[in-house]
Amino acid sequence: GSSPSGDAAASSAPSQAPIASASPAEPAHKLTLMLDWYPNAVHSFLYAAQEQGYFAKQGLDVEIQMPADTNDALKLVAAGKVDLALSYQPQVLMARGEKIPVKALAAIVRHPLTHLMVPADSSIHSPKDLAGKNIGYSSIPLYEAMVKTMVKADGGDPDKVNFVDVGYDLIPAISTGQTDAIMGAFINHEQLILQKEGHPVNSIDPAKYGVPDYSELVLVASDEGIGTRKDDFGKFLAAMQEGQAYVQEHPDDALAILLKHEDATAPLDKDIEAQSLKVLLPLMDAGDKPFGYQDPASWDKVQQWLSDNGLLPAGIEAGDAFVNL
Amino acid sequence: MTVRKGEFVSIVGASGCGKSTLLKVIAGLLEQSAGDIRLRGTDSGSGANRLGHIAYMPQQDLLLPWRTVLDNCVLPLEIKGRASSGTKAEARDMLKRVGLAGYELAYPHELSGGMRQRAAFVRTLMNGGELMLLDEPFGALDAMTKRDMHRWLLELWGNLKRTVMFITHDLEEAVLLSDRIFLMPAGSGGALQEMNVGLPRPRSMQMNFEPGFVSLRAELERRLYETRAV
Amino acid sequence: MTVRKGEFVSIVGASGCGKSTLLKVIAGLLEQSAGDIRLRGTDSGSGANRLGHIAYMPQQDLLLPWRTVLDNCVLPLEIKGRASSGTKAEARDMLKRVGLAGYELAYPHELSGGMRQRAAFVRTLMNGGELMLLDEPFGALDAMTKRDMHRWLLELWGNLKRTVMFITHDLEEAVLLSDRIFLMPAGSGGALQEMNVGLPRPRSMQMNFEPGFVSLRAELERRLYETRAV
Amino acid sequence: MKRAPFNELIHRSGAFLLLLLPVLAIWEAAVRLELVPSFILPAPSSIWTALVRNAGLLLGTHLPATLEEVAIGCMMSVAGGILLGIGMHLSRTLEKALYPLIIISQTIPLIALSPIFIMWFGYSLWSKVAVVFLTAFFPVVVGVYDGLGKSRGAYQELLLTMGASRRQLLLKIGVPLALPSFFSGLKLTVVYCVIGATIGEWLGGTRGLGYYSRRMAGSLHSAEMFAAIALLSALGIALFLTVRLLEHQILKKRGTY
Amino acid sequence: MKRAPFNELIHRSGAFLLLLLPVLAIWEAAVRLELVPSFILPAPSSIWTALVRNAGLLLGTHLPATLEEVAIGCMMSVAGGILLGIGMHLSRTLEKALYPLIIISQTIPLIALSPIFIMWFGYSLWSKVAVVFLTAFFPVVVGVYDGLGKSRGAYQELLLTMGASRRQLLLKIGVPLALPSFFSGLKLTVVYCVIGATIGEWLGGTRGLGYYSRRMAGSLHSAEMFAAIALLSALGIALFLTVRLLEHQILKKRGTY
Ligand SMILES: Nc1ncnc2c1ncn2[C@@H]1O[C@H](COP(=O)(O)OP(=O)(O)OP(=O)(O)O)[C@@H](O)[C@H]1O
Ligand SMILES: Nc1ncnc2c1ncn2[C@@H]1O[C@H](COP(=O)(O)OP(=O)(O)OP(=O)(O)O)[C@@H](O)[C@H]1O
Ligand SMILES: [Mg+2]
Ligand SMILES: [Mg+2]
Repeated sequence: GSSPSGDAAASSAPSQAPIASASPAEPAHKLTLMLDWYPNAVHSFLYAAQEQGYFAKQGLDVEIQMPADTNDALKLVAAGKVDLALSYQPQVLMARGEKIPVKALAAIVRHPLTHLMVPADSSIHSPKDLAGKNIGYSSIPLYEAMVKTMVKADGGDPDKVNFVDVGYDLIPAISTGQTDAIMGAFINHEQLILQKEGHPVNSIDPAKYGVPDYSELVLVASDEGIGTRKDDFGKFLAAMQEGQAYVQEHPDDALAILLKHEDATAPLDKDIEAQSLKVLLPLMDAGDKPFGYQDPASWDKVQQWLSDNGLLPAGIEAGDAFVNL
Repeated sequence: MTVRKGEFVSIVGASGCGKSTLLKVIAGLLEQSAGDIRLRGTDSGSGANRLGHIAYMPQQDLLLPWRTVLDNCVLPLEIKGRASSGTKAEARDMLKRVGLAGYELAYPHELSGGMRQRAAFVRTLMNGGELMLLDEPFGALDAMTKRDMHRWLLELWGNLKRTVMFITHDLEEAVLLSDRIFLMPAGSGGALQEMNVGLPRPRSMQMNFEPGFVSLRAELERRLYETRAV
Repeated sequence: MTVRKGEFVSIVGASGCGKSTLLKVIAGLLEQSAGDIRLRGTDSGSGANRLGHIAYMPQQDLLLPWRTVLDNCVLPLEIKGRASSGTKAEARDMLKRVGLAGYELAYPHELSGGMRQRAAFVRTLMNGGELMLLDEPFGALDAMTKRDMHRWLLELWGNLKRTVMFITHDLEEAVLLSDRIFLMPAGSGGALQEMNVGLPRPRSMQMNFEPGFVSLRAELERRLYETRAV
Repeated sequence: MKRAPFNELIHRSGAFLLLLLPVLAIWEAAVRLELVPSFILPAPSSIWTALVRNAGLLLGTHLPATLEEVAIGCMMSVAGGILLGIGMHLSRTLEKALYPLIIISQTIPLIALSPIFIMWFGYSLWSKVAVVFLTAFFPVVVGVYDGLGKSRGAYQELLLTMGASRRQLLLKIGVPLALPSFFSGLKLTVVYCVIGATIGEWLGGTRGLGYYSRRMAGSLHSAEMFAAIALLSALGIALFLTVRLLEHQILKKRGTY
Repeated sequence: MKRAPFNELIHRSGAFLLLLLPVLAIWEAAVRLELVPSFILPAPSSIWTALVRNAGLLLGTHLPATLEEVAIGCMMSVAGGILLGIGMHLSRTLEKALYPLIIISQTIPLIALSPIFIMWFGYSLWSKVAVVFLTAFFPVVVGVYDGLGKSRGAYQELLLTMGASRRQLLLKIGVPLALPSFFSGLKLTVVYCVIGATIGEWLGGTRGLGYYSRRMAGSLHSAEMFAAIALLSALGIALFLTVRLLEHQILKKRGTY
């Protein structure tokens, strides 16, 4: 499923400006989407939309790609090499802080998946217990700020927390007892795997301890892309919503589509993904709003919190970082 | 020191007196610090101009160890871009003449010292060129083999009218082969001495014991001894 | 072929007849295919037993190119773990004897062919050992230098009563130095011939022109010629 | 002394396998005795099981993809390395300009460049080939450059008297003398090609043993991950042995020095 | 012809810097003209600015940490590589057993082994040193092994007649002949030490240029990331030039062949 970069570049070029109404006879409009990570349950709606023909119905030909590094998706969408990308809400704001012209189009997972995790038999029950303990995290300053906020909100002393950068290896860090807690693992992935491997962990939701209830996963496009391909993106959102509706109604079928797709190259663990989807579906639900809807208040809160923690330069407007098409 | 076309001159002198160095200068490998070198009467300028025009056989055989004897012998023609289908046959023929028939495909390390020397000699002959510089070409050969080489060299030289400059420590050899012999002084002080060999040609091995020959040889030895005592 | 203790024997023969190979076998580098080799009358067994007990000077000088002349000369004692403070002085002294004073710290590639040969000769002498095998040790030397070497070698040999086996193509040299001379046949068919040199010792260079000497030399030449014709 | 190349291979690998057994036994025991958690280092037996279970996918889909990248990347590394080495040997200016750039290319973590590769090459084969090249070309450069820089001693003088041009000196003496050094570099390069392909597949794409191993690592399927790595290692050893055999064949034919 | 080592260095790097200028100019222009987005490849000027702005942190905190890992890891790679090379040269059995294992170690992506390192060494200096070692030791092994395996020709025979032991043959002829090949390997090894330290720091830790670069990448600070990489490259070049100087000094002193 790889395509020469030329295709991606051409599809976002101005010459391919949106055509008012795409009749089925017209050739499908090509869109490339870069995931945040490799395909898993959270992406079921995309594969469902693909498989069920929702994209095709909208006259879209969507190609899904994977990044080398989570930040690559943001950079490449900003550079016009892909049209859409999945990223994290705080990351979008921080990207704007670095003059990377991207905007969120939709909130996919509306709540944090990154929880603080401690071994099930640990003496740590709430963030304030972390004083004097080692916390493993994956060299992302954002996670430092989250833990400090949590400890402070819980009445502890954030300066007494001992941070250990554990690079890529969150699971070994906690399962071999190198650290007392980890920050950066997902409740729908690492937690389930640790459980399965016999190292059950408890998770502590940062949103409950002073961290804004941010969206873990958002759909992102570049400012320029939104200018030139607004219509295609609108269609994409429509197909995406249809896909998510399908996942909600037929979670087992949707999962089967994902698993079948992945079997061709790298089979997924069926049990883990099924549990993962169960965890995810409520967190993706936008209630009475359509799937993907973004709440300006959430963006303001995240922007404020990032600024307070020195992760965002002044002058970054929350309103510039997202758009509800 | 002038060497006439078609002449055969020898250079003798104490070990380390600079004979090999002289040949290298003539071949164009080193630049002389004083004097100039004329080819056919015109100043040849820097040594680089002479490279490629003079056949040179170094004191060490310098056969390329990764090439067979035959491939070593055709190397000069390969370099000059004159290798043809007949080249190998010619080299084989010459190797046979020096008693190396059957060793064409051997590698140099499989040969005895004298055999390597003969192979290097063949390589030099293949070089062509009017002037041939030979640095102790037969030093590692026994008297018999050496005699065969002498005979062949004289024959070649007689036919082709090539000019030969020849370094040797074997005074008999020098007297037998040369028109003239140059004596190189050991120190930097002495001057080059010249000795004319007035013996008639064609010469043969039997001359070794003739009085003229013996006296020439003794004279040469005496003079050498003198240059050294200076 | 028996060589008595303290004897000086030469080996002559056509190029490629196997002289160097014979020396290598005696030194212990190669195993003989037939016959056995006795040292002091007892079978020395395999070649490996003889390694390290016999001083050997190869036909190529084989000076280690990354060592200075002096360091090359002390190598044998270094190997034997017998290098002492006096070793270098001794080597310097010997180098002076062979006319290499001032070249102690030169690298081999800076020496002329004959100088390298003399350095290798000094290295062999430094080796010690009762039996010395010399493979054309003076092949690249002029008559004068060679004579000096002869004188020195005879002197050493006379004093130390070392046994010497000597390969040469210079028949005068063979006659002058040896107690006995072995003629090696060229083909595999012929047998080793032996020739006794009955000349009185001490010998001098002047003998070269004495009738006894000249006739011995002529006889040797004739015999060599015969072995070849076989 | 003389053995056919194939027998030679059997002979060598046979001895290795014999010596591998105790290593595998200790490893297996360590995992079974839970001295090492199996999700960190799976037992050889479970790696083998994973290999067999996924044989179709591994050998049918991923191995060919990786082989293609390795083959093309390797050829480019060798060709590029030779050209760079010769170029730098011939021109001091080129050498001064290029050597630092080459070293810079070896000290930049490739992951930092991943967006650049994707920008330039997209998700095509070429982004992976580029990574293989960057990972693997350096040893050949050093091998060729150092090999050609060796003193050609008196041989050079001899050829000069025959009127040899610089090109001929290079071809007739430089290249034969440089071959051993070149082969040392080549052996390193072919091994690095394998890890280069692995890293290249991490940058994106949907096939290849490196891609597979990364995916399996993400879901903590250690046995599957190590099964892919075992295949990668086998590929590396095969490439190394091939070059070594070639080296022996070529250098053995020549006379010793 | 003769120049003091220090002048030589200035001379060389001067020429390089002169040649680097056009490259930097084109790069700067490409970024300014927005041919390349600055967040993917920042302009040299902004990298320089980032370097100067963070000089205290980079040079005071992170460079020393990386230098320590590189120094220890490099010494271990060289020492370990020499020992392995000599060991494999001396014993065919050892060679057959170890060579495949060494190649396997070079084809396993380090990321796959990182949990094992962490398990064994924790987040200490030693996990980084282990990564440096694994990344860098291989070229020295090949250099030493191939160098010692060179034909010693007739020199060996000569020394045998002097009664030389295997050890003496190795020391008196093997080692001098192996030096050029060893230095080729060493040049590769010191360069790979730098990337090894970078990767090692990614596996966890709190200091070092690799750690810093990854952290900056995580918060999308490209200029800072490349500033750290520039320092790493400079370190690599410095190590390379040092080895090269050493090589020239040692090999130059010896006679040519
Ligand atoms: N590469 C070199 N570097 C320095 N000195 C050298 C070099 N080559 C030769 N020499 C010196 O030049 C002098 C003359 O050497 P040359 O080889 O010309 O002597 P030669 O007359 O050929 O002696 P031989 O008869 O022993 O071969 C010697 O003293 C030697 O030490
Ligand atoms: N390494 C080798 N491999 C194969 N054959 C060899 C090898 N070395 C020598 N020979 C052969 O053995 C024979 C005897 O060689 P040797 O070197 O003993 O001759 P020699 O009598 O010393 O001759 P010279 O007087 O030319 O030095 C020669 O025919 C030679 O081709
Ligand atoms: Mg000479
Ligand atoms: Mg011989």
